[in-house]
Amino acid sequence: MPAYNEKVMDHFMNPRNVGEIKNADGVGEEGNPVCGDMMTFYIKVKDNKLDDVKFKTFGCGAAIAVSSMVSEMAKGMTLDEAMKLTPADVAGKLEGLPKNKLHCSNLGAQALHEAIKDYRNKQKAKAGGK
Amino acid sequence: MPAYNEKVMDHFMNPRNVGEIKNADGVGEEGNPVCGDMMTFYIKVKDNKLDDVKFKTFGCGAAIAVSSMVSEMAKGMTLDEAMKLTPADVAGKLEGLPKNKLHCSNLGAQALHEAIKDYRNKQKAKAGGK
Amino acid sequence: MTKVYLDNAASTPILPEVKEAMLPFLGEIYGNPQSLHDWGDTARMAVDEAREKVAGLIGAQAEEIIFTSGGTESNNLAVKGLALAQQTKGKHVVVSAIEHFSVLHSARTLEKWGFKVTEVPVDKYGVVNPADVKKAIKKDTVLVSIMHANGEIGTIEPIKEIAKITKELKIPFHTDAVAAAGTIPVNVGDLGVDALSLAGSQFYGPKGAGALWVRKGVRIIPLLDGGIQEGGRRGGTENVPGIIGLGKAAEIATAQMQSRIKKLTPLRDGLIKGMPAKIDHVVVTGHLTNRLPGHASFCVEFIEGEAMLMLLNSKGIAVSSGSACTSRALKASHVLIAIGLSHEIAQGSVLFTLGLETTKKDIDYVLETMPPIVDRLRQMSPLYDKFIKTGKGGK
Amino acid sequence: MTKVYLDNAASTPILPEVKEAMLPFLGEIYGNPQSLHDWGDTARMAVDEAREKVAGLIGAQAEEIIFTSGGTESNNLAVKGLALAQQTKGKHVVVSAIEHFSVLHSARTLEKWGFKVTEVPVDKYGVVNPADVKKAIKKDTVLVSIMHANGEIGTIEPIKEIAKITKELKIPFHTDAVAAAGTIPVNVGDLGVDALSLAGSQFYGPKGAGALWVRKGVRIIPLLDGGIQEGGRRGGTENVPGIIGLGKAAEIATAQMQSRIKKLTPLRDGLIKGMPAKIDHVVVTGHLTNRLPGHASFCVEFIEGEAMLMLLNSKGIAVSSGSACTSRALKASHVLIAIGLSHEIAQGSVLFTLGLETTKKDIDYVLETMPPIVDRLRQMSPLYDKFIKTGKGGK
Ligand SMILES: Cc1ncc(COP(=O)(O)O)c(C=O)c1O
Ligand SMILES: Cc1ncc(COP(=O)(O)O)c(C=O)c1O
Repeated sequence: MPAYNEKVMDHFMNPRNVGEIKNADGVGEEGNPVCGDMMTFYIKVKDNKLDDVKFKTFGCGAAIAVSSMVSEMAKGMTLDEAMKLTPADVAGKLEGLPKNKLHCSNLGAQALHEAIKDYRNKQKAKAGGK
Repeated sequence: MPAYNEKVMDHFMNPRNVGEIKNADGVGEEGNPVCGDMMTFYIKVKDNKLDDVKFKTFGCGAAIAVSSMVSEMAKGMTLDEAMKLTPADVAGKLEGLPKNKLHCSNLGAQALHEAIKDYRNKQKAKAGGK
Repeated sequence: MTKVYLDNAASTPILPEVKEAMLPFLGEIYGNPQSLHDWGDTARMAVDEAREKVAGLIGAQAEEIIFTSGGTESNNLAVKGLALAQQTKGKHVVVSAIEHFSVLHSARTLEKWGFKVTEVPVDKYGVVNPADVKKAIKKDTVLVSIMHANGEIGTIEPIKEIAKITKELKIPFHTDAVAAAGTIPVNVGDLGVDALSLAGSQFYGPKGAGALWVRKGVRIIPLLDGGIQEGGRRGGTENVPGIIGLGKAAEIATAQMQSRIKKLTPLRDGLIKGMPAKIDHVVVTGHLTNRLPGHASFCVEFIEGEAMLMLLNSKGIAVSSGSACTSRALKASHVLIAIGLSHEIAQGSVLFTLGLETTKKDIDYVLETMPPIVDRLRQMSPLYDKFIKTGKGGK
Repeated sequence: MTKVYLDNAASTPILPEVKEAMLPFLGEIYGNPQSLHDWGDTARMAVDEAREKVAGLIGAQAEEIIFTSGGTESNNLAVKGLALAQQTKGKHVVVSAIEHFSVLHSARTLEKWGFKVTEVPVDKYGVVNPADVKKAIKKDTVLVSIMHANGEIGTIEPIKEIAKITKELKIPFHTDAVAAAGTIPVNVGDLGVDALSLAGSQFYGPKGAGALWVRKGVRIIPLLDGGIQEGGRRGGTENVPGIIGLGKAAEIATAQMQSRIKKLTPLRDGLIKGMPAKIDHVVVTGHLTNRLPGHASFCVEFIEGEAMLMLLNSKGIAVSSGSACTSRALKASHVLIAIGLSHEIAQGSVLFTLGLETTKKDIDYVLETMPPIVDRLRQMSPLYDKFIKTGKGGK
């Protein structure tokens, strides 16, 4: 097995929040299947907070565990808090990742950030459209 | 053990004709301790035949076995016959020697030949002295 | 829990008879084969007997066998040693694009030493075209090294045809038969090659023991300088227990070759036919029929190999993958890329290599376990999502 | 018949505990340590544990250990790999005149690659003078390789003193500790070296398993190109049973070091004092006291080593010799020549290396068996004859 700890294994075997949110308020995609991993995050926002977070991930065990952890951490955060979520926070919460898998933890936070940006852009567009 | 056959081992473990002949009719020395092996052959001649042959050898198992075999083969030969004894004859009679030990069989015959030459030189000297 | 080991390409179990043969050499027989006394004699005679057996497996002469520490050392010795021995004649070598890293990286080292290397391509089944080898050969080519069978996609190469070319041009031809020897019939006379690598851990022998066969009269520069072991071609105290095990494994493989092939081929075909039948969007990698008898390899679209491995492992099934995520360098297998697969498809690589212990039941278990695993990962996969919604992204 | 094995420098027996530890890895644990499943995990964890144990033997960190196929490979990897890694800085290496062939011949290969090699002499006890090493070092020296202890004459070298010089000049220092590690205390921190070779078959571990320790941060070019095993520094499927055996042997050697030395030293001294007392014209080779605990080596004048070996063997005693006749190249040991012995005296080389099974009774048996054998060969020897008659030719 890859050198994953129990926490990572748990999030891989029992990933939280897998799926798609129909009519999501924001969608973010990060990574590229050519490079190995790709993640899509879906968010639902209520009162400037992440009311729901779901994801789909193509990638290795670490990529799936990271996505799951990001979704769990992000849920309930304000958008600003979530934008401050770093790959290191995620890797830390997972109690460490193998060195060559650290790039996966970058992708997870980035995909979430992209979803928030997407939400904000849409809000701006709506505001502009008013 | 070196790759010696039974015949060689027999002549090494039970060498024939080891020793020195006091007042030998001819003495021949061949080889050089620096190169690894050295043999001294002593002969007693009677009616132009090798009446007795003895040797001393410094060297490996093959060198000792070869000396022993040479002495055994030579005994009773006429001097001319003995001068025709070749290293190949000796190695053949020993049923083969490891390739890297073949040079030992050269020394054995040569030392015997030296002893015969020594005898002949002494005879000449005696004849000349008359 | 059901335990199904289908990673025999990574390492086979050791046969009980092989272990049995090795035991005295981990116990009462401890002499150094080079020693000039009874202890040494006993060891040397056993090593010589093993040499005969390994030679027997490939139709060679015992004194042509150089014992090594495994396939990688055999390949390093062959590629570097044969090229260096001839460097006054020229500095060009030819390899295929799907060689094992022990050949490819040795060739890269030769480049550092001033050699030029040409990589011959393969077709979509992983087959080298002998005409391409002929084209690649130049005036100053001093070595051709093309593998006998590929461990990742199972394809068997047309070695005999390539040897006809190299023979005519008088260029030494090495074949990495690490995945082939002991598994399919390999006869150096019949093949017409000049050097051949094999390894014990591929045919129920011990790890740490391999051999390079070099045709009598072909010069080779040692890789391990030192003592006069292996006729001066490989220094170092002989790995006596390993060599004895390798010899025993070779002897048994020689005897059981046909029955093993007969046993493994239908099981393999069960997977090769069963997998695409049970799961949509599965690509068989390698040649469909001209492949190693126990070797079934696939790419499953829209999902990634490491995740598949981990879920299969959780169900007791051991396999391997050539996905980028399973490699430490995070690069997709050069073999899968060479047969023309996209990086995306190559990510779904999964490799089942069957062995003597494999049963029909194991195959059924795999065919039953795989679909829900693939399903689960596809349900998670944004690529599959897109494909379902747009029809785009499939092969 | 009495059987006395005194050739432990050629190969030690394997300890029963070592064999025991290896057995599961010849049986139920057959995974490849690189495989990503439970079978692989079990093997990898065991290899990692062995790595800790080998590191423990020499006071190193586990990740600094590179497992190899034995002492010869470790030395080839060290000498070639360290020199090549630094060749842009310079192309000069320093070795001693009494290195093992795996170091000397590796240095010769470096010469073919454009390096210059300086051989530092030794004194009549086989001791390297650190000042000579300092003198030999030039501006473009990129490697010093001096052995820790010599396997033929037992002498222990002043490694720590040499390391002070190399450290000051910032030149990587490799020591071949194949004869020392596991036999006398060896601590890489204490010694101050940068790389160190060891081999299992020298301390009751299996043949075919060795290690090279390379200090973290010191660059080395692999000898076996291939996969990512051993941190990319040595390709090839790991010899798992061998590595486990090496680890166990290292663990036991660490624990028993002092008691072994206490046991062996008086037995050795029994021979070193007893032999010249019982037989005239015997020279002790190597240092009289600063030598390996189980190592007693001599030259017996006027007779030749191979013949001695054969007669000792016929009495059940296993020893070795550095005589020209015992070498396949028919050259006297370069070590005996380097300590200033004449070829003639070197011919009488005989080497007793004691082990854990050696008893006082064995030593007595040897001291009783040797004189008639020496006598018998001297009676046959024309050199002895001359010496007796003329007093000439003795040392
Ligand atoms: C075709 C091929 N060559 C070489 C090797 C390397 O062999 P080893 O790992 O025994 O060094 C392998 C290993 O699987 C292989 O499949
Ligand atoms: C000092 C020294 N170095 C290296 C070696 C070579 O080790 P191996 O034969 O295990 O390859 C030996 C072997 O006896 C040795 O004594």
